Parts: sequence; structure tokens; C-alpha cells
Amino acid sequence: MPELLILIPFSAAILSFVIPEKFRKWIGLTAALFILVSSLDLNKKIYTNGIQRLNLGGWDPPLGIALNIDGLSIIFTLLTATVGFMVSLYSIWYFSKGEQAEQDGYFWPLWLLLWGGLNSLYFVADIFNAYVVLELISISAAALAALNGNASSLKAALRYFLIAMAGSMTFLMGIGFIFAQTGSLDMQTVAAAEQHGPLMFSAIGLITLGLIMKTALVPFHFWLPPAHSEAPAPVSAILSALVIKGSFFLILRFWFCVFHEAQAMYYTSLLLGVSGVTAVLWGSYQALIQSRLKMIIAYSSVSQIGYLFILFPLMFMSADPYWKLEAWTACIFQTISHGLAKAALFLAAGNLIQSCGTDHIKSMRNIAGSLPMTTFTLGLAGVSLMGLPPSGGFVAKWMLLQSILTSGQWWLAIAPVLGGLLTAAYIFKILSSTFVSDQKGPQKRNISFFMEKSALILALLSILMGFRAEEISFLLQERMSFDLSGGYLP
Amino acid sequence: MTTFAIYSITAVVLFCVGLMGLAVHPNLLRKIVCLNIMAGGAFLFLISLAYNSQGPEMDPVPQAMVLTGIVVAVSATSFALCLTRMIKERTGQCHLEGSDKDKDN
Amino acid sequence: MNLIFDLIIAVCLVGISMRIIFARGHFQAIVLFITYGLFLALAWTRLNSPDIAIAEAAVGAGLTGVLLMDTLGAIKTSEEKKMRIKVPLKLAVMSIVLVIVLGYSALQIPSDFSGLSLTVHNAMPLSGLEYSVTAVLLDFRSYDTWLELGVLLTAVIGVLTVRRRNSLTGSALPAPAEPVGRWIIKILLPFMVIIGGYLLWLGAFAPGGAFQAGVVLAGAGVMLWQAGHPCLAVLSNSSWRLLLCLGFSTFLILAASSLYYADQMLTHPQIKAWILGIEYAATISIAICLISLIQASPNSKLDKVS
Amino acid sequence: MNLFEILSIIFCLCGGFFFLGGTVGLIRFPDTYSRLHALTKADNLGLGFIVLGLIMVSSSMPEIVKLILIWLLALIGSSSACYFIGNHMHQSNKPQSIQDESDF
Repeated sequence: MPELLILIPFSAAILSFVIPEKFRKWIGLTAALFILVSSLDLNKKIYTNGIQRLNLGGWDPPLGIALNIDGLSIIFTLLTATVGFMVSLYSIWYFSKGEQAEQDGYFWPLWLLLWGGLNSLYFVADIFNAYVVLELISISAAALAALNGNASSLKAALRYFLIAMAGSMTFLMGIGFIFAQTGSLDMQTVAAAEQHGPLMFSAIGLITLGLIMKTALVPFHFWLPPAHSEAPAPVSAILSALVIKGSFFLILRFWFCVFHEAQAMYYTSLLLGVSGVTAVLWGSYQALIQSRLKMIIAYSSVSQIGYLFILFPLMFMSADPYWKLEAWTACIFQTISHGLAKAALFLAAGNLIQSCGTDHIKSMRNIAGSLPMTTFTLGLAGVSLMGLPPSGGFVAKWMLLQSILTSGQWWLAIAPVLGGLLTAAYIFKILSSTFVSDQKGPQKRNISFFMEKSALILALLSILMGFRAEEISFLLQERMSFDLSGGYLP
Repeated sequence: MTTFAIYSITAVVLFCVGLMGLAVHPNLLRKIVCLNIMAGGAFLFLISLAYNSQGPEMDPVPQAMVLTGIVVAVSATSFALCLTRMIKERTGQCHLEGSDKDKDN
Repeated sequence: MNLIFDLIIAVCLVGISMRIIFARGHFQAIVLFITYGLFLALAWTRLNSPDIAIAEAAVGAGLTGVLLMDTLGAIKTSEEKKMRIKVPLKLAVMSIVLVIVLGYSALQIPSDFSGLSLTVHNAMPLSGLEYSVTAVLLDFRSYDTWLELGVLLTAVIGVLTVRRRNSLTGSALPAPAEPVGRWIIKILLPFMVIIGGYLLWLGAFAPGGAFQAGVVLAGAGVMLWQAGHPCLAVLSNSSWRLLLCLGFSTFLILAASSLYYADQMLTHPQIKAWILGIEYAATISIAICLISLIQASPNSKLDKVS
Repeated sequence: MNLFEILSIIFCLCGGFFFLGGTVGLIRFPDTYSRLHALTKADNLGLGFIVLGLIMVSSSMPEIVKLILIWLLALIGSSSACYFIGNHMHQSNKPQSIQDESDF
């Protein structure tokens, strides 16, 4: 049952808030296991039986609120469950010793609340409900980003939170405009209503603006590198793999399920495309010149988010429905592979920091010798980010490039080509520093078996998802609650 | 000129004033106040819609939305203010520019 | 006549918001912000939304004002210089363009706009409640209200996390310092509790309800705290935590049991009894959460006590 | 227009006059103590007149009780607030004009 995916994390969050601190992690791990199992189960149901739409409280929309579970929701739910389970496993050992131990009790309730919020977001079918869920996610994510408690992480968290709040308010104003035009809050009803004129134009602008602030698309990317790099390793993984994907998911929902005001969307999509290409190049360049490992990975997020937005101009400029579908699939592939690879990178970076005490790449000499598995994880995740075959990143970038070339929008091709080269450059910069052998290096601490393994599994998954491409494409193309190829009508 | 027109325009102006203030003010406390001004604008727009409703009574849905929104806004405000105080305690600053170092080291 | 009144409120609101931006002292800005909240409350009254007027006056002007003032007291430095805010021309032009675009489109609202009022009106007999706003909050769109309580709880947990506090309870009760303070608590506290209960009861058929009642009770708590009486101290740590999540978990139990009994979340054979229970639970949780949000702030009086 | 309505208008105008006086006092008086004096005395009287004016036109007993209650609560609130501010000023021995107020 899809409702379980909302109920389990929230119940676990409450439970972990009221019980003594030392038991919290076991509640968290149990909940993570249950969520993983029930999302796999839901996946099977959606795959075989088709999409589900559930009314809540016994009231039909537009009066009540509904949940909408389609292929897109289930893919994001699975991504969250996979990354979430591995991160939970990792966190049990990460927060068990040293200076991280005092953060343990605070981490679990917040993380479980965040997880519940993310799952509710993926099932969202009501625009105001989306606002409330977004706020739940923002507050818990910002509190997690401040978990370290030092000055720089507090500042980073507040910078993130202020932007997220400004985004929420803009989004809320957009909801008001949609409501003024269509008189409804239910996505299906709004999609079926007439959408034209300045009211809808403003609504599309406000909603998109509010959400890209939260997704950290250039020029609203400035909060991301500090917030993601200052947080503890599991939190960085959650923030970059899942939280920004949450608001991106909502952009997809709005653009492909709700809006169909073609003219406003055409112009906005051009802007999004330009921002996307800029983000790819600027983010990769910044990643290349950083000297701290977590900063490199965080700037890499800025650039990888850019790829996602190349979808929008392609959708409006390519004439062939087949290539539209390809571009759509490519975008979701990119989301999944980036989520898995980035989570793996941050977890591996956490291992390196616990081992060396710093994440300055100059001081990570001889890591390949002392932590071979973590180095291997960095390599695998790097392969996926660069887009080398057979990784998921390769499938995504290959399909993206194909649909760019068939649509004739050559300027968009700069992003995958040049961006791929820059990505390769910063990944090699990280890897090469780990292979420098230096006997005088600082004493390395041992890393727990599970911490290394969970990072490795995520990296492996990001490579291996390429082999499951068919099933994912099926979910994306046959289990949609909206019709991609025939205009943007519901 | 109707009541709806007056209040919806006011709402839009308040929203934009808040957004502008958020962008220009370096001080964190003032940024948070500006966020609340923005929220006031968004709420006012929703309520003016409810007032404008041609149905049998005031539309209760935007009213319920605003009540929910007020709770959310006060939660977010208090959380942001708490972060502000901690930053002040740690760094002695109330803005996000400049060095990110702790006060003691 | 009404239009003139509307125009006065509108001009005051815009004027105050501009003054808040350009005010040189923070204290001035906060006082103006409280005034802004009061004017908004006037606007809500004018727009036939007494519920929101109560909530705004209590929260927007009241609690947020207390929070801001308290923070100002904590972050104030003696050498703080008054600043003059300059708006860059580019930003000013952008804001004006945004106002024009949004304002123009806001006026293009369809002339037959009726929102959801008809839908709600027709469904009212089917819900057990007589007052439509309460029915929307607790019945038709109860999922939103559930998550809203979740947001409030998340904010409290977030504040505790940032503060690294596990408990706000258990310290000894100091006697309120002033005779006048003691006296005013004696007079006002019963009033506030009665008004809170009255608003809660009123919500079933008239403006009022769980949230407004919770805010009034929280106001009583904040008053106690301001008078040097950390009112959460009477609770043990675990009961305080249970009360914090009481509203959210009542919803959670309703959701789980309705999934079991009715195969659909948040609907239940005995939904009316549940709604009553949820109203009471939510009132208590909202009050405790808001008091905790204020008391958990750094440098608060509780720190000095313990 | 009957007698009660005329009386109501007169009382409300009286109330408005006292409010105006209180506000002028707040702005024009030199120090905190005299400002407090203007604010609490004149405003409470003003509110009293307005409440009286509204009672003249109110239709039911509960309404009248509520109006009187509002006035009493406002009296308690403002007199104790006045006491707290005055006491704070007295104890901290600050110079008698609050610095921030000069901004207004």
C-alpha cells in the first residue's frame, strides 16, 4: 500500500523522538528496511497494474486531497528508499564515535521526518499540499545541514533556509495565481481547466522560479556548495541525492502534468535551457579549481543539476514525439544516476575525512593504499558522473545527446560534450591525489566495514542501473499519469 | 476599483517589497522580517480571492490555506531566528558575509 | 465609504512595509513589523475572515513580535551602527517590473471566479461540522492539517537540534519577581485559559478552532515565561515530548487505523469522534510547540535559571 | 436616527479625540514617564468612550458583556505594561529618553 510509505517514516520519527537516544538508530534502521521493502512492493504493483490514484479522507478532489502514484513517483520513491537505506546503514557507524557521537540523537528524528516528507512529495496531487510538504522538507533539511553546529555550517544552513523560504513564498504566490485562474487546487482539475492569459503566465513564472531556487539552478546555486559541504557526510548525501531532487520532481510534475499554456512555457523553457547549460559549465569549472574534496563534489552537484534542465527546451523544440520521450527518459536517468553516484561520493568522502581528519585533497595521499575500497568507490561513482559506459550516467548522457542532435539545437550539445570533459578532469584530480604515495602522511584511522560497503553499493548501483534501463523506461513511458507526446494535456 | 482590486494589488506590492528587502538587507534579522512581509503579501492575495468568490459564501478553502500558512510561517520564522542567534553566539556577526570562522579560534 | 477604508488600509500596509525595509534601526523595524501585523489583521476583518484576523493578531503581531524582540535583545551589540539601506537601481527596476506584471495579471481574474465555495457549500451537510473553515481544515483537507502539525513539530526538533538541547523541562520554578507580575498572572491566566477553551468550542460552528485556541494558550505560556516562570518546568521530559507530538501522532493513529478499517487514509467509521479528539490534541500540541519554540531560544531566561 | 445612535456617534467621537490626544502626547512629550502617562490615561479613556458608544447600539446582552470585558482587559493590560516599562526605566536608571524612539 502506498500510504505505508508515508506512515512508516512518520511513525518512526515520532517514536525516535520520544524514546531515549541510544535506541534511536535501531528504530531508524528498522524503518529504513521497512520502507525499502514496501517501496519495492509498490514498484511491483505499479509495474504490473498501472497507476494508482487514492482519495484521502473519503472526499473526491477538488474538495479533498488525493495521492497520485505513477511511474515517475515510484522511480523517485525507489531512489529515495535505496539511498535512504544505505545512508541509514552508514549513519549508524558514522555517528557512533568521535565528535559525531553527540549528533546521533538529533539526526534520526529529523532524517525520518525528512524521509516522510519526501515520500509524501512524490505522491502529491494537490498544489497546496505540495507547499506544506515542501516546507516540511526545507525545515528538516536545513536543521540537518546545521547538525555539525560549527559557525560555517550554521551560516550555510541559514543561507540555504532563507533561499528555500523565499522559494516557498514565491511558490505560494504562484499557487494563488493558479487558484485564481482555475478555481481549484487539485492537479488533475487544474490541468483540465482552461489555461491562458497573463494570470497563467505569472503562475508558471512564479512556480518555476520558486522551485529552481530550491533546486539550486544557476543563478540560485550559491547556497548549495557551502550547505552540502559543511554538513556531516550522511547529511550531505541526503541533501544532494534526495532533497534537491524533491523540488526538481515537483518542477517535472508541474511542467508535465499541470501546465499546458504553451507560449509562456516555451519562453520559460528557453531560459531554463540557458541556465542549465551555464550551470553545467560553471559548476564543472568551479569543481575543477576547488581544493577540498567535499567542495569539489558539491560544485559537481551544481553542474549535474544543469543537465536536468536541458530537458525543458528539448521538449518544446523537438518535433518528433519519439525523441521527446527519449529526452524525458534521459532526464530521469540522469536524476537517478546522479543521485546514486553523488550519495556514494559523499559517503566515500566521509570515510576519507574520518580516516585522514581533513578533506583537503593534498592531504589524502596514499589513500588508495590504506582505503582501497573507498578509492574504488570514488572511481566507480566518478565513472557514472563522467558518463562512461556501461554506467547509468552513460545511458542518460547518450540519450540526451541523441535527442539534442535530432532536435537540431546544437547549442545545447555544448553541455554534455564540454561538461563531460570537465567532469573527467575533476574526477581525475580527485583520483590522482589518492594514488600519490607518501609514507610521511598522517596516521590513518580505520573505517568501519559497513561504512565502506554502503558507499560501494551505491556506486555499484549507479553503474549497474544501466542494465535495468528497459524496466525504468517502461515505468517512465507506460506508467505515466500524463501524456508526454500529445502536447502537455493530462 | 473594487475591494478585490485594491487588496490584490496591495498583496502583490507587499510581496515584491518583501522580496526586494530580502535581497538588499545584509542583516539576518531584517531578512527574516522581509520574509514575513512576503508571506503577508501571499496570504493577502489568497484572502482577497476568497472575498472575491461569486459563490454562495466566502470561499473557505483559501482561508484554511492561510491559517495553515500562518502556522508554517511562524515555525519557519522561529527556526530561522534560532539559527541567527546561534550564528551571533558563535561568530559575533549577524550577517552571512565575511569569514566563516568561529569566534574563539 | 468601504472603499475609502480599504484604500487607507492598503496605503498604510504598503507604507509600513516600505518603512520596515528602509528603517535604520532594527528596533524600529520590529515595532513597525508588529504594526504591519495589526494592519493585516484589520484587512482580514475587512475581508470577512475573522479566523485569520485572530490568528494574525495573535501570531503575526504577537508571537512573531515576541520572537523578533527576544532575538534582537540577544544579538544587539553596543557598537552597532545605524545603517542606511540603498537599493541598487537594477533591483528597484526589477521589483517595479515584477509589481506591474503580477499586478496586471492579478486583475485578469475570471469574472465568474467562485473558487471552491460552491463545492464546499454542497458538501457541508455531509461533514459533521457546521462551520466551513473548520470543516475544510479538519475534514476535507485534513491531510494538509496533519502535515502542518508535522511542520510545527519539525521546527521544534530543528530548534532543539541547533541548540543542542534535549530538554526544556525539569528546572526549579523561580517565583515571579514582581508583585505586579504575580498579580497580573493571577488575573489574566484564568481568562486566557477560558478564552482558549471558548475558541476551541466555538470552532465547530463559528470562527475559531484548534489553531486559534492553541495560540491563545501559547500566549498564556509566553506571558508566564516573560514573568520569570518557565511554565514547561512542571512537565517531565518524556511527557513534554509526548505533548509536543500529540497532535501529529493522533492524526497518525487516525491515518493508520482508517487504513485498516476503511481502506482509505483519514476516513473512518467514527470520524466525528476522531475530529473532536484531533481538535483537542492539536490545540495542546500547538500551544506546547509554540511555547517550546520561544523558550528554546538561546540566552533565554531558562538558561539563566538552570 | 434615534437617540441611541446619536449618543453612540458622540461617544465614539469623544473616544477618537482622546486617542488623538494620547498619540500627540506620545510624540510631543519629552521623556518616557510623561509619554507613558499620556499613552495609558488618554488611550484607556478613549477606548472606554468608544466601548460606551458601541454599547449604545449593540443589540444583545452577551455583546455588551464582551465589550465591557474588552475594556477591562485592555485596562489591566495597559496599566501593568505601563508599570513594567516605568519600573524597568526606574531600575536601570537609564537616561530618560529611549534611544531607539528618537528614530520615529
